[in-house]
Amino acid sequence: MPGERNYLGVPAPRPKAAFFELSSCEGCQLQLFNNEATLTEFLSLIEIVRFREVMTGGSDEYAIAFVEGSVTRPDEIERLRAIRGNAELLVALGSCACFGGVNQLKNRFSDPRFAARTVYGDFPVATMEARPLADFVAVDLWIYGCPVKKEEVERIVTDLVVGKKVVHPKYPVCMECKANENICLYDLGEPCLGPITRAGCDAWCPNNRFGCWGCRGPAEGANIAQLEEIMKTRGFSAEAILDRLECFGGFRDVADELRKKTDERGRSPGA
Amino acid sequence: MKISCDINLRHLTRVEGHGNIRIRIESGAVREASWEVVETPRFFEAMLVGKKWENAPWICARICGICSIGHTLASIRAVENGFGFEPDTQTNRLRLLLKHMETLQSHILHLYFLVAPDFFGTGSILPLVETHPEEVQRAARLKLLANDACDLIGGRRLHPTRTVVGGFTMLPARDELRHLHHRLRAAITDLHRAGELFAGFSIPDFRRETEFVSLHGEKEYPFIGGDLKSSDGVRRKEWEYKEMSNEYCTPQSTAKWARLSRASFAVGALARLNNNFSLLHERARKLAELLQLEPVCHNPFMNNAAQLVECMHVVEDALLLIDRLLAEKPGEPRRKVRPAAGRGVGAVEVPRGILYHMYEFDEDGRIVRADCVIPTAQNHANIQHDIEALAREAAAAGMGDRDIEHFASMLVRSYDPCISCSVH
Amino acid sequence: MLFKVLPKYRLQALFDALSSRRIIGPVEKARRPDGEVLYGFDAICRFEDLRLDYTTTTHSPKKFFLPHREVLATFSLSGTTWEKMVDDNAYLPVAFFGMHACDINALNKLDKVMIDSSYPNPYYAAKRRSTFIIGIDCVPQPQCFCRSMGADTVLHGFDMFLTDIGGDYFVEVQSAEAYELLKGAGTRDPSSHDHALFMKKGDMKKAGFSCQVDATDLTKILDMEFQAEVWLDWGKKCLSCGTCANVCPTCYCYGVQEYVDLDLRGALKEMHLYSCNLIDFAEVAGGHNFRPESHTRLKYRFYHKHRGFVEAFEASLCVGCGRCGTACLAGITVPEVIASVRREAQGDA
Amino acid sequence: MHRPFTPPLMHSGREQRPGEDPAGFEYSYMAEITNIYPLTATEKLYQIQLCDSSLRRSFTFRPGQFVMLELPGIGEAPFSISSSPLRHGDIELCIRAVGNLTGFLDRVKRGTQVGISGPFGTSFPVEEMEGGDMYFVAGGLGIVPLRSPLCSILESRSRYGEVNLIYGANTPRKLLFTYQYDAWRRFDIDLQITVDEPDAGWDGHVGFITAILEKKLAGGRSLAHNAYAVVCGPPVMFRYVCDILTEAGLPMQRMFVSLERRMHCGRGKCCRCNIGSTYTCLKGPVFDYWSVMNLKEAI
Ligand SMILES: Cc1cc2nc3c(=O)[nH]c(=O)nc-3n(C[C@H](O)[C@H](O)[C@H](O)COP(=O)(O)OP(=O)(O)OC[C@H]3O[C@@H](n4cnc5c(N)ncnc54)[C@H](O)[C@@H]3O)c2cc1C
Ligand code: SF4
Ligand code: SF4
Ligand code: SF4
Repeated sequence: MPGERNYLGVPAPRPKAAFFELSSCEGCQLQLFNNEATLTEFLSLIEIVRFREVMTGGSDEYAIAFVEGSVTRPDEIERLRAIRGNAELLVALGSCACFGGVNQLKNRFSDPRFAARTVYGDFPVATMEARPLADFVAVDLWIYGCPVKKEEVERIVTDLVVGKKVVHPKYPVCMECKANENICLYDLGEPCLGPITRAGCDAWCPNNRFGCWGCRGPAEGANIAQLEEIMKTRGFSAEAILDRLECFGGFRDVADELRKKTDERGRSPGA
Repeated sequence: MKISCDINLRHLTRVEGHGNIRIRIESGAVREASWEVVETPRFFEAMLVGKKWENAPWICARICGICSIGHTLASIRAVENGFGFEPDTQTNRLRLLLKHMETLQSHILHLYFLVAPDFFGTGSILPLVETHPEEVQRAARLKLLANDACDLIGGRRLHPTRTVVGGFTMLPARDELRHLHHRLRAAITDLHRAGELFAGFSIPDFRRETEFVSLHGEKEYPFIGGDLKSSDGVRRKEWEYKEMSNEYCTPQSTAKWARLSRASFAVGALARLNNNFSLLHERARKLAELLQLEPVCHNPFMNNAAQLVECMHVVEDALLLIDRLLAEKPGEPRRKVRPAAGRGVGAVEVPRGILYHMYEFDEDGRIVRADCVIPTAQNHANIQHDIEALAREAAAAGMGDRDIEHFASMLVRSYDPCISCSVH
Repeated sequence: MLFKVLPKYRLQALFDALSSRRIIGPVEKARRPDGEVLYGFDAICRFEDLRLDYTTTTHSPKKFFLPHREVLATFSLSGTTWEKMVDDNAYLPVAFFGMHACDINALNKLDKVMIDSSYPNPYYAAKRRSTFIIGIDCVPQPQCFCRSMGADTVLHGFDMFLTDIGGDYFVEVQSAEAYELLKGAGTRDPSSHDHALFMKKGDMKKAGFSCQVDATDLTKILDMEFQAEVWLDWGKKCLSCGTCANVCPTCYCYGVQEYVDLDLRGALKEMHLYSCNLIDFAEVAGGHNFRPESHTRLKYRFYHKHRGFVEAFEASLCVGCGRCGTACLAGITVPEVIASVRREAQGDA
Repeated sequence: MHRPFTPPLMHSGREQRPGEDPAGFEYSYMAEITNIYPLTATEKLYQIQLCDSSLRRSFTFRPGQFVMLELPGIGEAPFSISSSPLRHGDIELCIRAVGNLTGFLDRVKRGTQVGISGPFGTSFPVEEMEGGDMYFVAGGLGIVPLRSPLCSILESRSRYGEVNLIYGANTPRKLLFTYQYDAWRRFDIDLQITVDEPDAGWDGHVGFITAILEKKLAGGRSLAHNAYAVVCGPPVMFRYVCDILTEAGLPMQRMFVSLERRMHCGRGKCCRCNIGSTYTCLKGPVFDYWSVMNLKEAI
């Protein structure tokens, strides 16, 4: 790209960006390369200076750090703090970084050693509760989703480069689902968190006749109590409701409450 | 002749996850040669405990961002086997088609984005966009095709949404399947070109005899379920996966290691191909010939060639599958399953090798115990032994630090390790 | 109005005669676990897929006139100057095969805002004008209260309207195009017996309504009960999900969003239908929200439909199709809400 | 597929039908930002001129009306025209950087092209007010929509009676149009400025505008005959002000306010600006106080 780029005369320089991953499946990073059609244009928007998954070498001079994954080991806190120190703008990329993601499912056991013992027996492994980035450092921007949606990342990055305010929809997935004229999952007898989950994924799951699991966390002002009520009257067990609410960590508080109310069903072995 | 070297490569690049290579040679003698996995464990097997069956495939997809489809399918298979549920032909065909498309996309991603830069002498694919636009476009085209196909069948290329226990939530539109057929046919030419490109690369001449483990194909090159087989002659049933993998913990890795008849074994494209070569489709066998790949091949670097051969095979097979799907009237996408107490194992050949999921259920279909054995975990010990052998050869040949580091990295990369997945 | 009678077996001929247009009609979309069929409007290639016996569709025909998302303009930029390109996005002429009276009435209401107003909306107008509409009679469903809203019959806004009178369709012919089309379709003039059958069909329909709304003095009641407690109760239930507005054939609120192209050389301006129940519907820059509580938003929806629109156009913006109540997971239905507000007004007098 | 835009709008080659607005729905005048003056830390004054000189002549507006200003890819939003209606195609907007479009505008340079559509909405009946005593009361950004009728009245100053302007801001630094105060006073305006929180250099009034207004109206002065009020500012403020004015006998239909709501079209389509069920963009933004009383949600 030649020289100084601008948008309507306002400078839009190409920021240096780096990608990092803590505990995660690396799927969100992969998503960025999963849109072959727009890849080159995307790459001309930002200058990637570090991306271990696809490039060797790299520099620590970057303006934007995209961090994927949740913090699950003390050494990751150190890495995260170092990244924060270098970056002007720290972006939490994906549900793990935003809420703890599926990783935080292990936090639900009352015995903190349960997870390690189940998998490794007496073999020692270092671990801690799975936590979102914001528990340790200041996060400037959240990109929700498990996985993130490439189109959304592109939009957000474009807005960043141009200097537009990055906004997320405040309304729930249901809105997008209806705009796509899907048949409601509840009409098909399936549970769905669409009515309380933040939109922006274009109802990715309901579009495929698969109920939402709330990977993007709560919509603003989400009426969770009412949805619980609705699910109950439609015959879904408290366990099934909890399964969805606790899956990605976005509804942590409600899930913790509900878990207390629900029977323990082997959730806290060793307690 | 150089007699000393000290390599300490932290966080190997262009692989999925975090691994370190350490090689120390003193006065011509290998003091240390190790492959360390430092990835953080996420404890998926523990997360699943107490969860109802329908959670398993959805959660387990998140074990790995690259082979989420494979994990989903293995998980679904384990649940279905546990409940004694037989999917219908339509479902089986669609699942295999989906599996194929994941194989294609993952192999292409690995070959072009992660491996090819080694042969072009660049750090990443980014410079190749300028210097080799045609190759990059070809890679992008193939990957796009495979990704689109995954969207079409699985609902999403990553962490699929349509794949559920009992079948699919929804079927792909028939005209879209037809369209996919067209695109797949066109992909054959692209794969031939890719073959020519990779045939021109000089593959390091390295050989270490090992055992290869994969599914055993009866009539077809195997991907989903069936018996287990090793090149040393071990044969097991799917539910006996434990005797095939024998996982154990080791201090140098947060991922477990595995062994069978020898100190280590290998899984992956090369293992599958070594064990089932005769079942490859015609064009794939021709491509193997062009790439000078013959079973049983003991050069781990040739895993990349095997991946390319498999790309051709899955494209040919996908064409057949679509023909069959289109020849029949679409049936119900999904059937109801009834949970039952028991144990179920699902073995699926994912891009990096054989993957097992095992769940034990209580009578409500709640998971009491879970076990996931990841291909890369099965490969770790083999990688370790390869690195040792490579270090010895390098020491003997008096190679420089940079060369050793380069070859060792390439070696690990050729396994296409999925490290975070192996730790999970 | 002119009337004709079309033998049922000639219906396909009519369908075929419309083949120069893109045909949209009711089709089966899915089945609920209890076996109930869920219908929707979709493009139809084969006559057999057409389900003229449909009860009601989950979604209204709105999107064919007012899409949920529509590009309003595109821009190409150079330096500090730019050019704006506009297109009304109406490409293929459409034929709507089988629209119920309520939905045609809904379009007539939308026409008032979208066409017969000070700033006509060309995107809507272009699609509305290029659509040929065949109406079809219906059987009242438990959720239908169109009769209460005066929308159970329709007088204009379509090209022809079919009523099933046994072996034939009784056809009301509205437009010259419909008349021409029917010439080749093998119609005959109606006999007095046909008239009688048609009248009887109307009476049967009238008798079939089980759901009613008392709209007498509703505008005043809504004003009187602006502060009523019932709104709070409904507000507590509301999920603020926007489903009601999305399935509604007359809700037309929207938001505009602009997107910068990835190459920074162009941009796109898109409207997307919104819903007044969504939390930020009335939020302004800086964060002030004129309707932060869900009950104020829900109330506003009723206000707009049953008071404001009546004030402006002498008729309610609701046609009584019952879709929003059916789709609302929280079970908020128009008849119940209105009845509760009316009860509040009546108090214990 | 997309054609460059030229008025009047022709859709897909179809001819224009009666009832369709010939100016077109999405039509915007191409205009250029000719000057930018920073007024405070957050507000700037933008001088904007339509590019086409013939359109410039035909572009007229009435004081109190607003335009929609658009920047491609960034956004479109309503802004009150803050300049004299005698200057047709050459308008001034005073814009506070609070959000997306306004934040971006804060960074653009002179010469940037913007799209202007409108003018939209109702206006202050300055002709009807002729001969009357004027009470302009503005709080904060409220001075912006008020500046246009003020300019218009000053241009025919002799036709009006007393002209009072009471204007308040939080702090002296937030006062807008300070450079014009002297000029306004020369036009025989009783200009009274007040701030809530004074700073070191401030020697003027401190306190709410309502206090000044009350002082002015003290002594039993009645506004029942030929007085008019124009009140702009945050809702809490104008309620108090209007109450005081009502108290002084000013009939509600001679008190005018300008209301702001979220808007996406300005053309009575998007519904976002509804108060109760009234469109602010069509029936407003200028309302007389009687109408405001009838808008259930206004205050
Ligand atoms: C009749 C009228 C006259 C106005 N005159 C002025 C003026 O002279 N000077 C000035 O600084 N501001 C004025 N405003 C407010 C101005 O419109 C908002 O500050 C502006 O819309 C914020 O846009 P944004 O893109 O920066 O904010 P964002 O928060 O990014 O808003 C996104 C969109 O929401 C809508 N929106 C948000 N806030 C408002 C709002 N307060 N009013 C209307 N729409 C809104 C707009 O469509 C906007 O583009 C006026 C508003 C109205 C209704
Ligand atoms: S499927 Fe889910 S998101 Fe869609 S309408 Fe139903 S509840 Fe809402
Ligand atoms: S539908 Fe729900 S679970 Fe699926 S991507 Fe969207 S927010 Fe995530
Ligand atoms: S009334 Fe029902 S459908 Fe409408 S927003 Fe509220 S909950 Fe959603």
